[in-house]
Formats: sequence, structure tokens, C-alpha cells
Amino acid sequence: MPAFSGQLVVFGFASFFALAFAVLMVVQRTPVRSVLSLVVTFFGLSVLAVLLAAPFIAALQIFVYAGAILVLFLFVIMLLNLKEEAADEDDRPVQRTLGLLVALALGGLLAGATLRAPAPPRGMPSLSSIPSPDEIPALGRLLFSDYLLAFEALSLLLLVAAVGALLLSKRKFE
Amino acid sequence: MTGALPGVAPMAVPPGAFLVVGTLLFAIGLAGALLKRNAISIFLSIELMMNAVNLLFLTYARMRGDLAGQMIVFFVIAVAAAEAAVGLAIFVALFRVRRTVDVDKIALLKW
Amino acid sequence: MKQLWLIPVLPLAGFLLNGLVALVASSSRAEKESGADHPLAPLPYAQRLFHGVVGVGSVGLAAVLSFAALVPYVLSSLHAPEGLAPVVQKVYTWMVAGDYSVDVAFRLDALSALMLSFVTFVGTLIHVYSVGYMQKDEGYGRYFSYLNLFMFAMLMLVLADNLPLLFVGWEGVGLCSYLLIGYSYDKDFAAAAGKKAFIANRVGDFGMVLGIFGVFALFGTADFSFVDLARRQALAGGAPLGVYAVCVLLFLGACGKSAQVPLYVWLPDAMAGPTPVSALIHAATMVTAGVYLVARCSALFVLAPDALTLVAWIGAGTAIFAATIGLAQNDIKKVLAYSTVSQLGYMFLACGVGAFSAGIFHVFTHAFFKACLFLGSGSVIMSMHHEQDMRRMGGLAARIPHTFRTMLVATLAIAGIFPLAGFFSKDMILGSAAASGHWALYAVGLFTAGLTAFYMFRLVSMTFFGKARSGDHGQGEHAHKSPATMTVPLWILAALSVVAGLVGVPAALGGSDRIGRFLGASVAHPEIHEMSHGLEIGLMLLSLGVAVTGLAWAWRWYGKADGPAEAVSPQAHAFYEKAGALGRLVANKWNVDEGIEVLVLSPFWKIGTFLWRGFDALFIDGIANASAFLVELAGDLLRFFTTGHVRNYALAFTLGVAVFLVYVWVR
Amino acid sequence: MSPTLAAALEGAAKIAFVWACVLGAVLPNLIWVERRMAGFIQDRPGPNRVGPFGLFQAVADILKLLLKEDVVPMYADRLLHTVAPLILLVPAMTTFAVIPFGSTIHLFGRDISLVIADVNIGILYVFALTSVGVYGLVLAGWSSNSKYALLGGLRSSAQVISYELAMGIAAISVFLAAGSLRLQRVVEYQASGTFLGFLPLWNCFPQAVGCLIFIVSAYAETNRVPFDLPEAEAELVAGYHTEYSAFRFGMFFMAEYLNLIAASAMMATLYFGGWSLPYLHLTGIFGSLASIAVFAAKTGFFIFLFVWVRWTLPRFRFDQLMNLGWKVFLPLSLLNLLWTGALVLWGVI
Repeated sequence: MPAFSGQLVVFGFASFFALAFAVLMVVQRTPVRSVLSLVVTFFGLSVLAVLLAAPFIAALQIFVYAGAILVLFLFVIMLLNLKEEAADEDDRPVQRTLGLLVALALGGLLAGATLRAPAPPRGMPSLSSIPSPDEIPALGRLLFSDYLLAFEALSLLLLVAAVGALLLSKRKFE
Repeated sequence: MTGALPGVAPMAVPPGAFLVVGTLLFAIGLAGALLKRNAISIFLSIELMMNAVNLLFLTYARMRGDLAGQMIVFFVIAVAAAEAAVGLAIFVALFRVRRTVDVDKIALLKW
Repeated sequence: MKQLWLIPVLPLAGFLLNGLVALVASSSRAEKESGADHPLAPLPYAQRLFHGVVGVGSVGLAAVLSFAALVPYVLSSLHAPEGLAPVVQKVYTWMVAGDYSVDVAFRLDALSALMLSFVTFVGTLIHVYSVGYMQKDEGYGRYFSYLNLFMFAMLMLVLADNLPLLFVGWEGVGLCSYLLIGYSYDKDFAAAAGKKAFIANRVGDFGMVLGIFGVFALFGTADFSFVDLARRQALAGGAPLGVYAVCVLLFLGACGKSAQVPLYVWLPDAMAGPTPVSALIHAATMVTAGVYLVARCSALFVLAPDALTLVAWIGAGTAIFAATIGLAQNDIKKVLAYSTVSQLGYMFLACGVGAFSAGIFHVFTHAFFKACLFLGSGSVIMSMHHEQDMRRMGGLAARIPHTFRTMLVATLAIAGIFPLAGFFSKDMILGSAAASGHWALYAVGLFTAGLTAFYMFRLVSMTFFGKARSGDHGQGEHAHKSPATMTVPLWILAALSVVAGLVGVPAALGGSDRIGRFLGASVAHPEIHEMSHGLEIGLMLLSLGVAVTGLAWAWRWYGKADGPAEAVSPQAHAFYEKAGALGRLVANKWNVDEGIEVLVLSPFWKIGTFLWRGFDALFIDGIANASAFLVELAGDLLRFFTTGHVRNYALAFTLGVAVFLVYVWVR
Repeated sequence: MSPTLAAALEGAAKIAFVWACVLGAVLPNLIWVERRMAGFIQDRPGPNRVGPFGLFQAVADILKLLLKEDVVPMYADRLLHTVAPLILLVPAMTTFAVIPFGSTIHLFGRDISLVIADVNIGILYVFALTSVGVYGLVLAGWSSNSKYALLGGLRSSAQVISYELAMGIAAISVFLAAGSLRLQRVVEYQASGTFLGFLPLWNCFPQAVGCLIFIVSAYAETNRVPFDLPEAEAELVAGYHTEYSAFRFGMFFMAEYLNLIAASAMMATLYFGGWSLPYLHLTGIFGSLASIAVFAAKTGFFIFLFVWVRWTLPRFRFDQLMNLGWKVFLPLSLLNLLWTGALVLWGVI
């Protein structure tokens, strides 16, 4: 079945890029570069999302994350004009090694857990089924029916966040 | 595990692979959050962790064959946007007073 | 008599009215003249009138109702030997516990009817007297509101159908006595006396409460139906040991309220209150509550003969003890106070020998002549411009004749001179003591009678006879006459102390012991061994003789009363010199207060100090401080974990998550 | 031939066609057109030496750019400095994938929808790519390590983010009307009926406000006059591409024009009926071909509009730009959304 194999190839590439650039993002000393690596990772992720029959989410991923949030990051980085962080003079060896170990341990644990976990139950038909040729209307319908409250709360949250951000970053005029 | 649930179209790529990628990304992000000293880099790592979780959600949604997971991801993304706005604003304000965003140099919360 | 509840409620209403008006008026007064300039200025006439009318009116009405309640019992007692059945009126349910409920219920029978009527009557007279006596006082309204409140509480006490309700009245009168003793709260000794009375009563009330619990434990009920149960048990014969305990406990309460040894110490100090208060509360009514309680529970006491004997001996002891102290007192009110204590002793003595009706009879008569004496002393003090020391008086007979005559009558009455009230009641007591075969008690009583006659006549002569010893700033000369509001009650009381005894003329004198028959329905009657009339008359003559002797002796020593203030009577002075230590002891009231100070108070004080300094300050506070210190220590140690580095926090957090995950995994 | 293979061939064919048109035909001519038009508007001849009417001017320009020396500033971040133009260029070129350039054509016994990939997220795809394109500017500004460039980058990022909002919300109301994100579906919807009985159901009529907002925002997104603050030569020398020369500069140049073309195509598609003609239905092969022509014409008009505006209007000040974006367009676009919703609700459209 060629289509499937094709998907496998795409998956391989996407996940490889995602992981590789994620690592880059961490090891990178220059903030701008880490941001860029993260952008690449996000692209990989959105490809994976497409493979998972979620093109809408994939587009959203790029549009919101890569296109807005990370640009905001870049903007701030430039605004503060952050050069690459100096090789820290008072490096905390304990923090570094321990942190690395813990991170790896937790990653391993989680991976094992997710793999050993039993398959999730069959989805509820009320939450219309995927993969489907066009899931966007279904998403919209759900958003304004089952998840209406969450949606409203979210809108409120965004408003508050906007106001808060404005207030925080505003220079105090005296 | 195989995503062959009754009534759900089988997946070309075994879902386990997606899960592993997600968890690995999560771990990487975690490492970044623990190791980086630049507040913004830490923030980036956290965003990465979120996305890793999103990937897991999408995978599970695909396995279950309904949209709940995608819905959650949708919300996560929106929340992340809000978080980014506020967080970055905080950093900007912080930078104004402290002239740095190195979390080790902003160790005020101590005895 | 359908509306029993009206009787207590009327004084209550008076209290509320008076109190309200007094409060408002005083506050307005305070802001008008800012308190500073002459705070002792008398109230405006209109307000005084209001207080007087409300105070006297409410109690007077209560008195009328009480008589209305009394009359049918009297009539019935004239015909039927068994008298009228008691009436119980339930006003409302106070508290309910399971199937047992305590009601606010009033009980009317011969006993309560009698108490009611004379309490309200004497109360009325004393209110009237107070109108004149207190007119110059700025606390007029407060005074009358307290007095009304007292009447309310006393009537509750008398009318109560169950021990809890009685206890309410009991505490109510205690409170009022406290308030009125400390009426002039700006004087230290008054405030102290008030506290002393309150605390001494607490000791008694402690026993009282336990007694109530005991009654409930024994009979499963606390209303006076238990008396009938007790009767039935008596018929069945044999009483559980608990009965003794209950009787002793209740009697302890009675001792506190009725100033018996050893709890009598508060009564003499209670004289710090205004004289009418002393007359009403500390002579006529409240202090007899103990006797009333014992009489109420007579059926119970009868079940415990040993307890009765205890009562009798305590009574006798108190009687003679107080009398001896009374011999040497120079403060006119103190003498009366001790005589009251001693008379109360008589009453308990009567109860102790099983002659409850005799006890109540003495309560009845004593109310009149003792009230009369107190009121008289009040007018004496007033005429002497608040001088209470008899050594500074003398020769007042001419200046305040009404007071003199009435007090003389009352003195003869209390001394037990035939045919005045005191003679009959006291004689009934002594007679029943002898009849029940307690000759020792009889002897004590007899001797006390003599002492009583002595110190009472001493009082009269020191006050009214001889020359005025007011000396330096002789108040004596311009001692002013008392207003009618004071003299009229005096005369009424004097008259009553003449005739009151006639309700109890013993058979031996051709009488028919009305009072005994009247009370028969409501108090127990252990079998009285009849004595021959001859012996009885002999005893009467004997006691009369003793009384006369006492009078004569007093006349011999104090009749002329012409000595200097230091030693009014040279003979007495000489005698005390000879008596030496004993004399001084008597003069110092047997050093009882000092003894209590040493034996009870100072150990108490020491224990308290120890508990405060040693236990509380070191141990309790130690615990508190130690825990605080530990917390602080923990904080000092733990704070080193707050490095202020978010990354460390994040690391710790992650570590926790990992550990938890491992736990979940392996579990 | 197996369906997959056929599909692959079909896709390849479409891509080839589109690229041929855009890069081969439109782009060079566009350069020529702009410069001639500038000359015309400024009342001067403009380039007329190379070939007839200077038609080969574009080729000459490109050659020049290719041949010039490529300078990378000393303190620049080499990697990013190199990557930046590509980041800008690639999205600009891939945008066309979802834009339907014609109706469905029947060839070789197959119905071929004249769009490279008619994905169900059409417009989102475009927005995503354009929003990624901004990285090119920002990085160019940052990597070349020069204050002018940096300022230019900053400006562009702020500007793009701000106007994306208004633009997106305006676009949303289009899909509210069409009921789908597929651009092909959007066009079909606009071709399907009439508005108020006589007007074509082009979104520009019921959503005049939205249309205006979209167009203006598109100008801002593409950093064209009057919103070309990132490269405001008066203040920032040349803004984000100050430090670029030779073919790197050429890429920026290309990217700008590609974006311009894409934006014009979007305008035509979203608001002016795309390849459809009002009142008459194009059928058959020739109809399909005609539809392509129609689309080309509409797009051409908007490209022309871009040029026209560029040489006509003065530049905004940055604060004016921000105020316009946040305080005027955002509320207006929301109102427009509300209005459209009302229309849909009442069945007017």
C-alpha cells in the first residue's frame, strides 16, 4: 500500500526535523536562533498534525504559534536586544547535571507509560468522527455547542491577557 | 499499541510512534526549561512542551476517532497565546528595571 | 386565684419601667451638668414621684393579689384539717430534654401563700419607707428598679414549682442583694461587701446545684411533686443513702443564703447597703429563703434524720455564736445583723427538730419585728446624719419618739416577752425542741434567748437612753424628725410584731396552734411527742424568765449609759477587762474573718499564685512558646531551600513529578 | 494509468503552469510595468532602452543583480543573513498552491479543478505562510547587525502582526458567507447567485467594509506604500535590506513582487468573484479557459492598483499605522463580521 508507506516517509522526515531542531533550540545560545529552531520544530509538528488528520490544527499551529506567538518572541528579543547569553560564569553543575538527568528520566518514564497504556476507548459519536474529508464545520459546531462555556471563558481570558499585557508593558508616564 | 479500534480507520503510522515523538519533545522542552538561564529561552522551552502535549492530544484524538482531542488542542493554543502575551510583557517590564532577563540574576525571591 | 403569674410579673414591669426611666434620665442628666458639679444632687420631684409610684404601686398590687391568694387557704384551714389542695399553674415550657421538661410553673399552697403575702406586704412597707429614706439620694431610680427586681426574683423563688425555677429566683435574689449591697459602689467597703456576699453565696449555691442534680437523680424529676414521692417512700420506709447527700447539699445552699455557720460571714458586711435594703433583703425576706427551701423539702429531710440533726445543730450553733458576737458590737446595724443570723439559727434549729411549721412561724414573726428594728435603726442613722456607732448616740428617745417607741416594742417582741409575737414563735421552737427530746438543743436555745434579750436591750438603751454622746460635733442636738413615709411603716410593723404571734397560740394557752394546722398541708410532720401542758407552761415561764433576766442585766449595765464614748458602760468595760482573752475574742467576733483569711483565703491565694506563676506562665505558655519556637526553627532551616532561583524550584517540581510517576508505575 | 499516478501528473502539470505564469510572465512584466508606470505618473519616460519599450528591462535588472558582488557585513550573523531572504521567498512562492485560477476543466476524461491543492483549510494556509514570511524580514533586520536594519525588522514584525488581525477577521466574514474555507468553494459561492437581486454576489458588495479593510491590510502585509515603513528610505536608508546586495537583495525584490501578486490574487478570489463572471455561467473547455483569463484580468487589475497607489500616496507615520490598525480596522472588521453574520442569519446572502 504505497500511500501508507509515503505517510511513513513523511512521518520520518517530520519527526526527525522536529526532534533535531528541538534539541538545537535547547543547545542554542542565541535566543533568536532558538526561536528559529523552534519554528522549524513547529513546522514538523504541523506536518505530523496533518498526518493525524488534523489539517485545521496544523494550519492553526503555523498561523498562531509560528506566525504570531514566536514573532512576538522575536519582537521582544529584538526590543530587549538580547545577545547570546555569556557562558555562565557561576554555572550550577548540580542544577545542570541533575536537570538533564531528571528531564531524561521523566521523558523515558512518560514514553514508557504512554506505550504501555491501553488503547483509549472508542470516541463518542457525538464528537463527530475523524478522519473525515472536512472536519472544520464539525469543529465549529462543537465549539459553539458542547464547548461553548469553555469558549466564552477563553475569550474572556484573552481579553484579560491583552489588557494585562498592555498594562505591564506600558511605560509609566509621570 | 495499534490504533485499530473498531470503527476507526486504521493508521498508516503506528500511533505509538507519534506518542514517542511527543514524549521525547516534551523531555527536550523540559531539559531546556531546566537548563536555560535566559528567561525567554525557558519560555520557549515551555512552549515546546505544550506543543508536545498537543501532539499527544492529536494522536489520541486520531486513535479514538473523534474531535475531542483537537478541541483541546485548539484551547491549548489559545491559552498559550494569552500566556505568551502576558509573559513577554512581564519580561519587558522586568528588563526595564533589572536590565536583564537572566533568571539566575533575578533571584530576589529568597531569604 | 387564677392569674398567679401576675404576682411576680408586676414587680418585673416596675423594674423595667423604673430602670428605663432611670437610665434615660441619668444619661440626660449627665450630659446636662456633665456629672462634675454636685453629682449627689437629688432628682427632680416629678421623677422621684414617678419612681415612687411605680415602685410602691407594683409591689402593692402584688401584695393585694397575694392576699387574694392567701385568704381561701386560711378559710379552708379553719374548717377542713387537710386544707386546700395545692394549685399548680404552668405558664410555658422552659426547656425540654427527652421526655422530661422543665416548665415555668407556679405552685400555690399554704406555705407559698403565707410567704407570698408577708413578703409582698413587708416589701410594700419597705418601699414606702424607702420613698422617704432615699429622697436625697441621686440613685433614686436605680434603687427602686433594683428593689423591684428583687421582689420579682423573691416571688419567683417562693412561687416556683420546681427546683430549677426556684434556683432562678434564688440566683435572682442573690444578684439583687449583690447590687444593693454595693449600691453606693463608689465606696470601697460597699463594693467589697457586695463581692463578699456574692462569693459566699456561690459556695452555698454550689451545694444547691448539686442538690438539685441529686434530687433529679433520685426521683427523676425536679418539680415539687418529688415531695409526694418522698412521702410515699417514707411510708414504704427506708431511704437510699443518696437522700442524706441530697439533704446535706441542699442545706449547704440554705446555709449560704440564710447566713448559717460557716457561711454567715457575708451578712454582717451586707449592712453596707442602704438600711431599707438591710431590712427587706437581709432581715425579712431573702435570708429566710433557706428556711423556706428546707421547709419545702421537709418531706425529703424527714427521710434523713441524721441530716435533720445536722441542720438542728448548725442552727443552734449559729444562734448562740452570732448572739455572743452581737453582745459586743457597737455598730447599730451590725448588732441587728448578728441578731438576724442568730434568729435564722433558731429557725433552722426548729426545722432540725422536725418542727418545720414552727420554723416558718418564726420566719413570719421575725419578718415583722426585725424589719421594724432595721427601719427604726434607719431613721436613727438618718437622724444622726449617717452615724452608725452607738457609742456616739444616746438620749435620742425624746428627739425621735416614734422611732423610739416602735423599736422598743420590736425589741420586746424579739426578746420574747409575753404576749408579743416573738414569744410565741420562739417558744414554739424551744417547746418542740424539748418535746423531741433534744434537751441540749433546748438549753442552747434558751441561753441564746437570754443573750438576745440582753444585746437587744443594750442596743435600745445605748441608742435612746442616757445623755447624748454625740460629743464634739453633736449631731444629736439637731437630729431632725423622720417624714411620715417612714414613721407609718414603723408603726404598722410594730403593731404587727405585737399581734402576729396570735396566729400561733399553743394549745397549752388555750390557743389552737392555727399556724401549725394551716401549714400542715404543705410541710412534713414527723411525729411530735406530746408533752403535758403543765411541763409546757413551765418551760414557757422559764424562757420568759431568762428573757427578763437578759433585759434586766442589760438595763443594769447600759440603762443609764452615761459613760464616755470609749466605755459607755463602766461595768461592761470592767467585765470585759476581767474576761480578758475571751472578752477580746468576743469583741473581735471570735476572729472568724481573720481565721477564714488564714485558713481558706491565703492558701487559696497561694495556690492561685502558683497556678499563675508556675503552671500557666511556665508550663502552658512554655508549650505555646516552644511550638512557636519549633515553627520558627523549621522555617529557619527550610528557608535555605528557597534559593530564589526559579530553575531550582522547577527542578524540585519535576523531581516530584518523576517520583510520583515512578510510584504510579510500580504500584 | 493508476489514479495516484494520474493525480501526481495532474498536480505536477498545474504547478508547472502556475509557475510558468507567475515567474515567467507576470513577474518580469510587473517590474517593467511598475517602472514604466512610475515614469508615466511622474511624467518622465521611464526605462525604454532595453528592447522595444524597454520590455527586457526586467531581464537586465535580474542579470545585474546576479552578477553583482554579494557583500555580507562583517559582524552579521552569517547563517541567518543567508537564510533570511529564502525564508521570505519560499512562502511567497508557495502561496499560490491554494489559489484557484480557474473553474473545473474537463481534459483527458478527467475533471480537473484548476487549483493546485484545493485543501479544506485554504485561506488559513495562505495566512500561515504569509505570517511565516515575516520571519524573513525580521531576521534580515536582525542578522545584518545594523540599527537601521534592526529597526526595519522590528517595524515589519509589529506591522505584520497588527494587520494580520484585521485581515484575518475580514477574511473570516467571507467564509462565514461562503460556509467553507476552500477557496474554490468561495469562488463558486460568489458565482452562484446575486445580491439584492441585481448585483453579483461578490463579497465586495455585501462586505464593502471588509473588502476595504482586506485590501488596505494587504498593502500593510506586503510592506507596500503607503505602509512600507520597514524600508522607509527616508529614515532607515533601506530598512531591513539595507545590508543586502546582489542576488540576496534580488530575492527580497522577488519576494515582494510575489507577495504582491499573491495578495492581488487573494483580493480577486475573496471579494471579486475569482475566476467567475457575473450573470453568465462559463461552461465547457473554452469556458474554463475563459475563467482563467477572467481571473488573470482581475488579478492584473489589483496589481495595477498596487502600483498606482505606490506612486500616488505618501507614507504613513508609524504611530498612525498602529492607530489605524488597532483602533480603526480591528473594530471595523469586527463590526463587519457582525454585519455579515446578520446578513447570513436573515438569509439576505
